[in-house]
Amino acid sequence: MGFLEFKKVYKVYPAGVKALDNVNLSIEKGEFVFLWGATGAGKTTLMKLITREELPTSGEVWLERCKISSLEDRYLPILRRNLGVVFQDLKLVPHWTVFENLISPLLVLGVKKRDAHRLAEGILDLVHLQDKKHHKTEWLSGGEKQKLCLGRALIHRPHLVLADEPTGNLDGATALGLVGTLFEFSERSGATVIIATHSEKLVNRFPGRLVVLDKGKIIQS
Amino acid sequence: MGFLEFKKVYKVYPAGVKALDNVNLSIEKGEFVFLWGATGAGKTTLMKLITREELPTSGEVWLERCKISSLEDRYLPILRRNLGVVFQDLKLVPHWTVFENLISPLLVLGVKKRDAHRLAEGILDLVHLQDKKHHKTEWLSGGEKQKLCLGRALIHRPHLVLADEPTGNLDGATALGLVGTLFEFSERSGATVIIATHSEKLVNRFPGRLVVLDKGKIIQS
Amino acid sequence: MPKSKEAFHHRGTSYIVMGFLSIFITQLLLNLFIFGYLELEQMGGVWQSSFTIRAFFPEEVSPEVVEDVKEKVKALPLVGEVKLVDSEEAKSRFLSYFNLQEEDLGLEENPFPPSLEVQAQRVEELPFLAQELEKIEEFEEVFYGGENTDALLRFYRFFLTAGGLLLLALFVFSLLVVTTVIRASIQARETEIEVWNLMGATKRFIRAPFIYQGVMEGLSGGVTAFVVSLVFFHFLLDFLNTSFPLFFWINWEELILPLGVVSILMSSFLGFLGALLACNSIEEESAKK
Amino acid sequence: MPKSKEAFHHRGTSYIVMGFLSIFITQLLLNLFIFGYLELEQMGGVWQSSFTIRAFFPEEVSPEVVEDVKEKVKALPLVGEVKLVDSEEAKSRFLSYFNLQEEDLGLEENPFPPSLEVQAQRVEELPFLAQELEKIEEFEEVFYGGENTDALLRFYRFFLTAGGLLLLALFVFSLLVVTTVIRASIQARETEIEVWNLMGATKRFIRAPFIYQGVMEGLSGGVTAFVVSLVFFHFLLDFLNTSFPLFFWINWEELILPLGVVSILMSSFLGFLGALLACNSIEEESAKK
Ligand SMILES: Nc1ncnc2c1ncn2[C@@H]1O[C@H](COP(=O)(O)OP(=O)(O)OP(=O)(O)O)[C@@H](O)[C@H]1O
Ligand SMILES: Nc1ncnc2c1ncn2[C@@H]1O[C@H](COP(=O)(O)OP(=O)(O)OP(=O)(O)O)[C@@H](O)[C@H]1O
Ligand SMILES: [Mg+2]
Ligand SMILES: [Mg+2]
Repeated sequence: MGFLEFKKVYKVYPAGVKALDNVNLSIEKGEFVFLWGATGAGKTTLMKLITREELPTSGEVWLERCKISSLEDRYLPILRRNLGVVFQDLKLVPHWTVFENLISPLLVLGVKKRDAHRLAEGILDLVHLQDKKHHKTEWLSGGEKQKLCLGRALIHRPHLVLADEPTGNLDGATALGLVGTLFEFSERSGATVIIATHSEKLVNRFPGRLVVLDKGKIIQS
Repeated sequence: MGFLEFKKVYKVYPAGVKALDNVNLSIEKGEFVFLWGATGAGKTTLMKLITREELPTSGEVWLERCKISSLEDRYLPILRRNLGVVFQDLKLVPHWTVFENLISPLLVLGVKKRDAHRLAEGILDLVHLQDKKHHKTEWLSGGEKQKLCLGRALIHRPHLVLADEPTGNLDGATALGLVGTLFEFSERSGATVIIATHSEKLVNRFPGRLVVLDKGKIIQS
Repeated sequence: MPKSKEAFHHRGTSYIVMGFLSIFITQLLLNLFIFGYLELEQMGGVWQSSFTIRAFFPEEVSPEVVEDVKEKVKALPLVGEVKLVDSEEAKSRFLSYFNLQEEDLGLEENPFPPSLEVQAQRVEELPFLAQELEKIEEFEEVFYGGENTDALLRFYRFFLTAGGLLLLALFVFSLLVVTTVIRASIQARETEIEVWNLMGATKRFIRAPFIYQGVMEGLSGGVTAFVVSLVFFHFLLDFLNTSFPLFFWINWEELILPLGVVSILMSSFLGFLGALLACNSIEEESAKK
Repeated sequence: MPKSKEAFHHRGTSYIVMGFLSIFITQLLLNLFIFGYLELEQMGGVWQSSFTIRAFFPEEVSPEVVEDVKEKVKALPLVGEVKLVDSEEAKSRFLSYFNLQEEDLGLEENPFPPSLEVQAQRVEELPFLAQELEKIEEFEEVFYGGENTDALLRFYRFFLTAGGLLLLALFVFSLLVVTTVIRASIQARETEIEVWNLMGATKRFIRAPFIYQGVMEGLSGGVTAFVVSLVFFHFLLDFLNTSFPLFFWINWEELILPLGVVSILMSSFLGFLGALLACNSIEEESAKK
């Protein structure tokens, strides 16, 4: 069994929308995966099943031999601490500073603030936000917010990174640079990375596996 | 004097960030303009000066012979009712339905709900959200939200449309389709349209004027 | 615009309950105060008639002088009612008070001097009136209860002052609660308000539903408090009347009008003012940002 | 985790003020109630000693019987103190009451019968005790104030019941206010909480600052109310003591301990419970979504 495994997963939202339709997918440790599909294809839904923001209607989701589709609620924190997620709608707290948003996964892990500072410096360099460290997050431009979100997803060195449309608000060069960063991170730390994207350019530029979703069905993996 | 005019506009944010640096720009009625620039170049800031979410540090902004950079606060509603804006961060109310978000500009104008219904049908067709009409907005996928936002910007037939990164979460085909819709709208109603974008593909596909921003300076117009 | 009043406000039912409850409770307290005040007023009236200054003539005074002085006293500015108690009446009062027969006393002459019973127009002025009467030489002694009456008067005055202050504090407190409740419900709708603003909604358009909410919460809280108070006072007065028929408890029916008027006016006004203040404070805050 | 307690909570100062104020005010009312209760207790004690049953022997009773009956009465379960008033004392009391001289009466024999003055252990039990005494044949008449005393007793009981209910209502109301305040401040931080949850924070991590906030608001409100109440009661008692020295006003010093203990315990408990309830209700709501 793979590192991440979807077995006959269906997801029908209460409103009656069939978002995932018999998804079977197996991803190995350390893989670099592009999840590609038109708008409404179900990319975000698939990721929400991994973060347990949603439960599948039927089928099973396994992560590292743990059946997360039937994990008890009280174990959710443990699951989520091992993930690094770039949310499509960012999920940043607007009135926190960039630094505060950045280190929030560390605080949850119980890292001391002084250590958090050191780690944060490195990440800020990586995503080129050094000069905005103490700015309020709501002051950032759209692209800067996405960069911050990516930084937050990497700061605690997770085993699995889920990046949902991480370059939608970034210009071509910056986007390439950041996905390159992700690629490097994966290479160096052996982390598994899944990137949901529309951009053909990105998909073609990096030697990753391509999974294509169409109306909730996997048509290429 | 043009329809929209920036005269020696500077914008320095309180935090000390120089977002716009001596911007001079004149746009004619009915023009279709792409505002292009890297992340943090100042595109959103420029648009916020038109919607009066921000005031310039110095310089003047004129719209239809009205100096909006020194408009009194109580006239803001009149200004804003004549604009159609796709916000980069969407500004949708998550717990309203798609329909409710869509018709909000009409309600502000005092349009009766039954008339609003008729207008909404047309727009829902245009942005392909007919089947989500009564869904809660927070149930939409990222791309669907952007489509809704575009629909809301057009429903009251504004004279000036500002679209800030309207295709960031849309796949190539859908993006082209929607910008095409905007182009048609401009042609038919004579509205002026300004689109902030990173996508070179879009810019090359439509016969519009290209304005390039770099670090707050206009380097091509 | 009117159609949209509450069209899109799906959340915040808990805030509505909160606002309703707070106004309900403050109005209830207010009604209790009104009840107490009316009761006091009525008791005050009763006290007044029993707060009587007794001014005694010397035993050998002539009836003409008595009449003269009576007229003089009547003309004094602070005086309410004046009653003459002649020697005969004084004696019979004494006899009935101690439950005795004329024979028991065994007196040949009537030792009781005539006196005037003088009431003040306002209970408050009793001591001053007593001073005035003491200046009249024809009286041998002026008696108005002294220590005891003074204490009661102080109590009455204390009650009124404390009550007035309480009323004021209560009003401010209600206003505070209502304002905070509406503020909270405005803040819970931050996103909506931001969007309405960006769509070009006028201040009035945005405020309307909150003002409306304030007034409606006020009214509903007030009316409920009115009904609950009436029922409560009904039983209370029933109980009090059977337990302490000596006191001068007001009629239940007399409560309906004042309580009703105050409840409806005060609570809707409170709701309105609270909502207005909340809107203003929120607008100021967001302007500062 | 402890370091982050309030690290990122930049907004909501208005909520903190709100919570503080609400606890402050309810604690103030509570203190007022405690004051009233202590006062009543003390007065009750005074009443007790003046609520005395008088059981009269027949005029011709022998001293031995009187002694016998006295011992019998003393052995009754409800009885507190028993005092014998013999004929001589009864007469002298009468004389001094009406301010008369022995000669005025002109009686050869002492017409006043001896009697027992019996006090109940608890004021409440006065009527039952009177019934018990009436069963003793040696008494000619048992008198315990009847109507008047009954009314006073009813009043005392009414006051205690009403006070107890008020105390309960007050407690529920405080809890409601605190809960809503904390709820509001939680809702104002919806985004933070969502983000913390997504980052893998435990329930405890997320709740801690709100529980902390609740307890701190409770404590600060309680302590402030304590200080304000003490100052207020100091002046009130000063005023009351000079105005109505007849009543039995408690000492200011006696208030410090009970008020202090109740203020601190009650308010921090209220804050804690309110915060806990708020967290629970919010979690339930978000689970339903
Ligand atoms: N909570 C929900 N309730 C009902 N329908 C939902 C909900 N969430 C998503 N959907 C629907 O499920 C479908 C798939 O949504 P999803 O967000 O997974 O798409 P996506 O591939 O991420 O699209 P995009 O590229 O636009 O982000 C969409 O049609 C969406 O409207
Ligand atoms: N309120 C603010 N306070 C301080 N700095 C701000 C504020 N808003 C924007 N900035 C800064 O101004 C610069 C320009 O921001 P702007 O949002 O205009 O960029 P943009 O061109 O829209 O970028 P993007 O393509 O990423 O959306 C950025 O560096 C941003 O951090
Ligand atoms: Mg998505
Ligand atoms: Mg922007």
